[in-house]
Amino acid sequence: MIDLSVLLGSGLRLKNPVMTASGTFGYGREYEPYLELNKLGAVVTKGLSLLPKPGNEPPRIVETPCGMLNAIGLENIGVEAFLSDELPALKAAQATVVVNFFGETIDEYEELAEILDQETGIDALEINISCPNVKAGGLQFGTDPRMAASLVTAVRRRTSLPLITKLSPNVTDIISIAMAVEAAGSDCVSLINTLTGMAVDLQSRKPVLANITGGLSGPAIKPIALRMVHQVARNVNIPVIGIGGISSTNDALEFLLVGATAIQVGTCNFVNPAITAEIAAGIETFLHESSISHISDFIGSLQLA
Amino acid sequence: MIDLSVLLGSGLRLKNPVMTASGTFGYGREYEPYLELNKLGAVVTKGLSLLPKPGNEPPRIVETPCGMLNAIGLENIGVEAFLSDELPALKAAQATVVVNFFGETIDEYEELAEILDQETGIDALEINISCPNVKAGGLQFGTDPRMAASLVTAVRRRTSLPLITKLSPNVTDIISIAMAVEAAGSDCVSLINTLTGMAVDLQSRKPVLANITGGLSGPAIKPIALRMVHQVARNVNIPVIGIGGISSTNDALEFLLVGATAIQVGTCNFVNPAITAEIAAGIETFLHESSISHISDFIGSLQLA
Amino acid sequence: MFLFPSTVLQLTELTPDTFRIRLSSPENFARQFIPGQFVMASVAGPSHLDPLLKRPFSICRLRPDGFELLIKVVGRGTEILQHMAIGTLLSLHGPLGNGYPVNVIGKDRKIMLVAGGIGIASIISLLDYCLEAAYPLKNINLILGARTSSELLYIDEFRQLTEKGLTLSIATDDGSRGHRGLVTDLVSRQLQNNAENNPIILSCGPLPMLTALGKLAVEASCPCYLSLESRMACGFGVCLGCVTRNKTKDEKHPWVKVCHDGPVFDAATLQL
Amino acid sequence: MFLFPSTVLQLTELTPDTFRIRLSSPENFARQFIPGQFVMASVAGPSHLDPLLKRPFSICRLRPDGFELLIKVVGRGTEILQHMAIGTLLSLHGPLGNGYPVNVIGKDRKIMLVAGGIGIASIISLLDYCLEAAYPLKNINLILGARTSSELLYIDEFRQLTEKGLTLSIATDDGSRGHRGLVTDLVSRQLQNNAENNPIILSCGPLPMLTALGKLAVEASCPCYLSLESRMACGFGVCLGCVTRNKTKDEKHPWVKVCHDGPVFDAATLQL
Ligand SMILES: Cc1cc2nc3c(=O)[nH]c(=O)nc-3n(C[C@H](O)[C@H](O)[C@H](O)COP(=O)(O)OP(=O)(O)OC[C@H]3O[C@@H](n4cnc5c(N)ncnc54)[C@H](O)[C@@H]3O)c2cc1C
Ligand SMILES: Cc1cc2nc3c(=O)[nH]c(=O)nc-3n(C[C@H](O)[C@H](O)[C@H](O)COP(=O)(O)OP(=O)(O)OC[C@H]3O[C@@H](n4cnc5c(N)ncnc54)[C@H](O)[C@@H]3O)c2cc1C
Ligand SMILES: Cc1cc2nc3c(=O)[nH]c(=O)nc-3n(C[C@H](O)[C@H](O)[C@H](O)COP(=O)(O)O)c2cc1C
Ligand SMILES: Cc1cc2nc3c(=O)[nH]c(=O)nc-3n(C[C@H](O)[C@H](O)[C@H](O)COP(=O)(O)O)c2cc1C
Ligand code: FES
Ligand code: FES
Repeated sequence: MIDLSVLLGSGLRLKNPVMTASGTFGYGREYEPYLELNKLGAVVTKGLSLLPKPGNEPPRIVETPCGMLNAIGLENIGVEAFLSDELPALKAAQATVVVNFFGETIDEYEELAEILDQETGIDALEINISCPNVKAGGLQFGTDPRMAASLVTAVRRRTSLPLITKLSPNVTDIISIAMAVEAAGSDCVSLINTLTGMAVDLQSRKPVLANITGGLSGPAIKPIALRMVHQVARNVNIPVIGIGGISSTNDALEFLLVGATAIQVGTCNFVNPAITAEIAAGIETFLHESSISHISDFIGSLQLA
Repeated sequence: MIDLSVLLGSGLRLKNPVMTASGTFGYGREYEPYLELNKLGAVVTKGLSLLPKPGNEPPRIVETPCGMLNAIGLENIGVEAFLSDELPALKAAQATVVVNFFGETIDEYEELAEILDQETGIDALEINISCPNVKAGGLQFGTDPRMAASLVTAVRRRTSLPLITKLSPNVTDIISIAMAVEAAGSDCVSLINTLTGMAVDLQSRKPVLANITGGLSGPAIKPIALRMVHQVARNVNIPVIGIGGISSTNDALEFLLVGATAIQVGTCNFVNPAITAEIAAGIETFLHESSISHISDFIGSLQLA
Repeated sequence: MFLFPSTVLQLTELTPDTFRIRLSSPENFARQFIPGQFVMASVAGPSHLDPLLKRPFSICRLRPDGFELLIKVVGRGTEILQHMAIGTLLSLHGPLGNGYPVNVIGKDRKIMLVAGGIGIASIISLLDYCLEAAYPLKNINLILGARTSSELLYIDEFRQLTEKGLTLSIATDDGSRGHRGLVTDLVSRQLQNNAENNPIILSCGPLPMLTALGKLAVEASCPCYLSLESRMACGFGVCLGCVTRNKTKDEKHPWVKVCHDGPVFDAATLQL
Repeated sequence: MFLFPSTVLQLTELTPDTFRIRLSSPENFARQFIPGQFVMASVAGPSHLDPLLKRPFSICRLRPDGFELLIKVVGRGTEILQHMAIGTLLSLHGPLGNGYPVNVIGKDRKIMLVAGGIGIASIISLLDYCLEAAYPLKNINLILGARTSSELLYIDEFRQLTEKGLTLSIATDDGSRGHRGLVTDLVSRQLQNNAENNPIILSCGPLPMLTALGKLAVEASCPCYLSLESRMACGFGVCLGCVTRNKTKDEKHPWVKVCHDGPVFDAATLQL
């Protein structure tokens, strides 16, 4: 028997390292025709806000070389509807549930953390800090170590659930941000969120996306994500979750190799809705064939010299 | 007759907006079997340093989804050999020549600028600021607006040649860096250089590149480059040169549309050595079919509302 | 709904930029299928990561060994499909979407099917359904629009059905066949001529046509169902990429998903 | 050297993971060709941007209508080529590289050709050259290595040449044909047996084999030329991606480019 389980901070043990990336897996239920939710390490929900959000005008997506841009605009049903309409199904499926959430002010983040903390059936929280801080003039929480740290400190006070902070890659120095949120009490960091990009249409001479810019995801960004995960994993003492362009078992293994304790699959869920289950099985096969009985022996085993 | 010529600052008129990206076109001569160098807007040389540089150990390159990573390590023949062995051929071919250069200290940059300034046959200089500043502990010149500005100020004093500053995309806020080098006297900015990435090999459990990390280029990065060029073009008053993943006439036109005055083709020169000439011809055809007689009427004509 | 590897069984060029492709399907595929539904189809083989996303195509026709798509080449993905070798394996997902409201189309009802361009693919699936279910052909009015006569697809087949009672009208932009002008000119005329016996309209085609049709239907107070297109990443309701505005919804959350709530919508609910 | 669209004329499976592909070439291609040179070949069609880079392959054999490559499937690009339809257009660049030093191989000289695995592709081009130029076959000693006998390619053809004087020796890892062990065992034995009449060694194969061979050649003081592989982006000397260390060069600039200065190098200059 191969032990695929991983520990994300003290409180959260996943049965395997394969998670879904927020915003690419709906609220989980939508994938039940394709796989068993409780065969995954964890299901991460679409990012929730206090109140429902309509998101951006369409067009919201466009394909790019080996990737896509999205400007969904954080559309979601709001925390209340999630708790009443969606969480019960996740519980019934015995899924490990990570709730991704965001706000426009620290207060909003805090309020959400408090609400979610009181609920049973939620195994961890993931804070999305790639959101504009309206009080700081729209600067993203995630682009400044101090702003990121004060957000995490505030949220940390409101919940005892394992806390994952999801980092933005659109920064000069992602290590400093990871270290700041570690110091502020985050149990874990996950990275990367999308890189800001743009597409234009030559016929209409307009941006393709109504929002002008959007977030780049998919295999195109994998090398950048892998580099950032490698750098962060070597500079923090909390577990790192690797995200970005994972499209195969080998991709997932590469992130584990550079030091990710778990991984999240995003865009490729759209292309193959069963991919997370396939990757979980693929990792087991790989470890078996490599005669590695504990996944922890493989994680971070990259040789640098 | 369609006027394809563009003005890069006051001193430099290119016959068309298609340039080659540094490090992907050798010293120019290597491409003579595939195209006429004087049919291009300009030839940008491999980045030069004061003394020849050996560059990194192999492996130096690896393919990634829709792109590649390189860690050549700025190998070059040094300015002296360039002037004696390479520049004459470029002159003979009547190419418009832009010399890309870099140093490890501001002094080195200055010395190089002075040497190049004295030479005939060089039409402009491109400063690569994505290089570690050894005096500042290896921090890249290009990641800090003040450091970038002092470098450009220093170089500006040593040369009256048109000065292009080539920006790094590995930053939180590329606009502030573009504005800083504009204020410091750069005639032009070119962007983007490569994004830092990484690849690993599961068999050997080692990084693929001897240097561990490398620079990501190719179509994968186009959406990021296009976004940055769009943002910078709207925030500076000097011409912007768009670079990043251009693989076709349409890609080039997209950069012009968002406000680039000229473009550079990099990685795709490897795939199709004749591509720059094909794009120059393609742009002409497009303008003709769109009944646009001056390319300046197309540049920056993106409609935002 | 299935996620399955599908073999390219046949590929037939119909015009220089449209083709028919026959694909294999799992056993119960036909049983689940509702006319107007679509599949998401991979266009890159397993060794290519680009183009990354699957593409949506209406299931045009069920076949004993699978089904057919009717595809117009407009970009990279459709170009790759056009040159696909027989025997190639595609990754398919479907049938997806709601399909036409076949339950509300009574057999005694006048049915107006309106297809613009490649929208015929979706309309054929509905016509096949009506034939199969033995709807009286005299109740069915098929109106086709195309740029020019050479782009009218399956026209001989439709002609033969007119002998069994089908009404067929044609509009081309250049007047090379039928009415010179828009398909909506024909619809408008026919609605006026039959003001007392309003049909149910079902349509698929370019957005401007659908918009005009929706307005005509409101004026004539006919029920009208339109099959929309949208850029899609997932095709099954999870990416929220394909939304369009819906009048009946809360202004705070005005969207419906074309892939999941549609692609077929009651025109009265759409903000066109 | 040409940059040209090339048609896939024929594709023949030789083993489950090796195949021969015949490609069309421009008129003067054969005239420019030196054995040991290679082409860079696109593996993605014009509608795919991935895999992005062209791949290097030795030109194995000239043919009246083009040339042949011999390819082993090891990854995405070679897998795509393996399933390419006849008539597909590839974008090609070549012949590239220096090729074997045919000028220095005198007709009265003993020639030892050593091929490991798919390295046979390059060695065949040299053997063809020698046959064409009427080198005496009795001077040629062909030594082949493979993992197992089923992976030995073109073996019947080589057997026939032994009747005209060619010396053929075979090593397989599993001993299923010829010597059980390494090809270098055979080389070493033959060099010892013929110490007075040293051959010129020309070889292509996996790096460990070439390294061992280079050492044997130094010991026996034979001239030895090795065709190297390297990761390549451009194939024509501009990306500086494919470098390898060269002993004869300045320590400040120790590199040679495998694509441009090679792929064939005098073993004495390499740091293996
Ligand atoms: C439910 C549904 C059913 C469909 N059924 C069919 C069918 O039966 N037959 C058929 O031929 N086509 C059908 N389509 C359209 C088909 O999906 C597109 O033509 C196809 O995805 C284009 O892929 P491509 O890679 O060739 O084009 P791309 O290279 O992706 O794009 C080509 C051009 O089309 C534009 N474009 C692409 N997608 C959209 C979009 N959704 N909205 C607006 N512009 C767009 C791009 O900007 C570009 O100009 C259907 C679409 C939907 C949503
Ligand atoms: C001058 C030259 C001539 C060649 N001639 C032939 C030939 O005649 N026939 C033939 O079958 N092959 C030949 N090769 C090798 C061939 O180029 C590669 O097998 C091919 O590029 C692999 O492409 P791929 O997309 O299938 O593999 P990829 O998916 O790119 O890689 C597959 C595996 O190979 C590894 N790999 C890829 N390239 C290299 C490399 N250069 N060095 C080390 N590891 C690498 C990767 O890490 C991976 O594990 C030649 C190479 C060179 C440089
Ligand atoms: C359509 C879409 C919606 C997304 N929504 C969210 C979100 O609500 N919250 C969040 O933290 N990340 C969101 N992301 C980012 C992903 O979770 C992930 O970090 C990113 O896509 C990179 O992974 P990938 O390359 O595997 O897609 C979204 C991504 C996509 C493509
Ligand atoms: C192999 C290689 C070498 C490069 N060397 C240099 C260099 O010497 N100086 C420089 O400013 N940029 C260098 N670059 C960056 C390119 O000029 C260009 O900015 C980058 O590759 C993005 O463009 P692309 O996507 O079209 O390749 C190099 C890029 C590659 C791929
Ligand atoms: S295409 Fe993803 S929700 Fe409709
Ligand atoms: S492959 Fe580019 S220099 Fe050799």
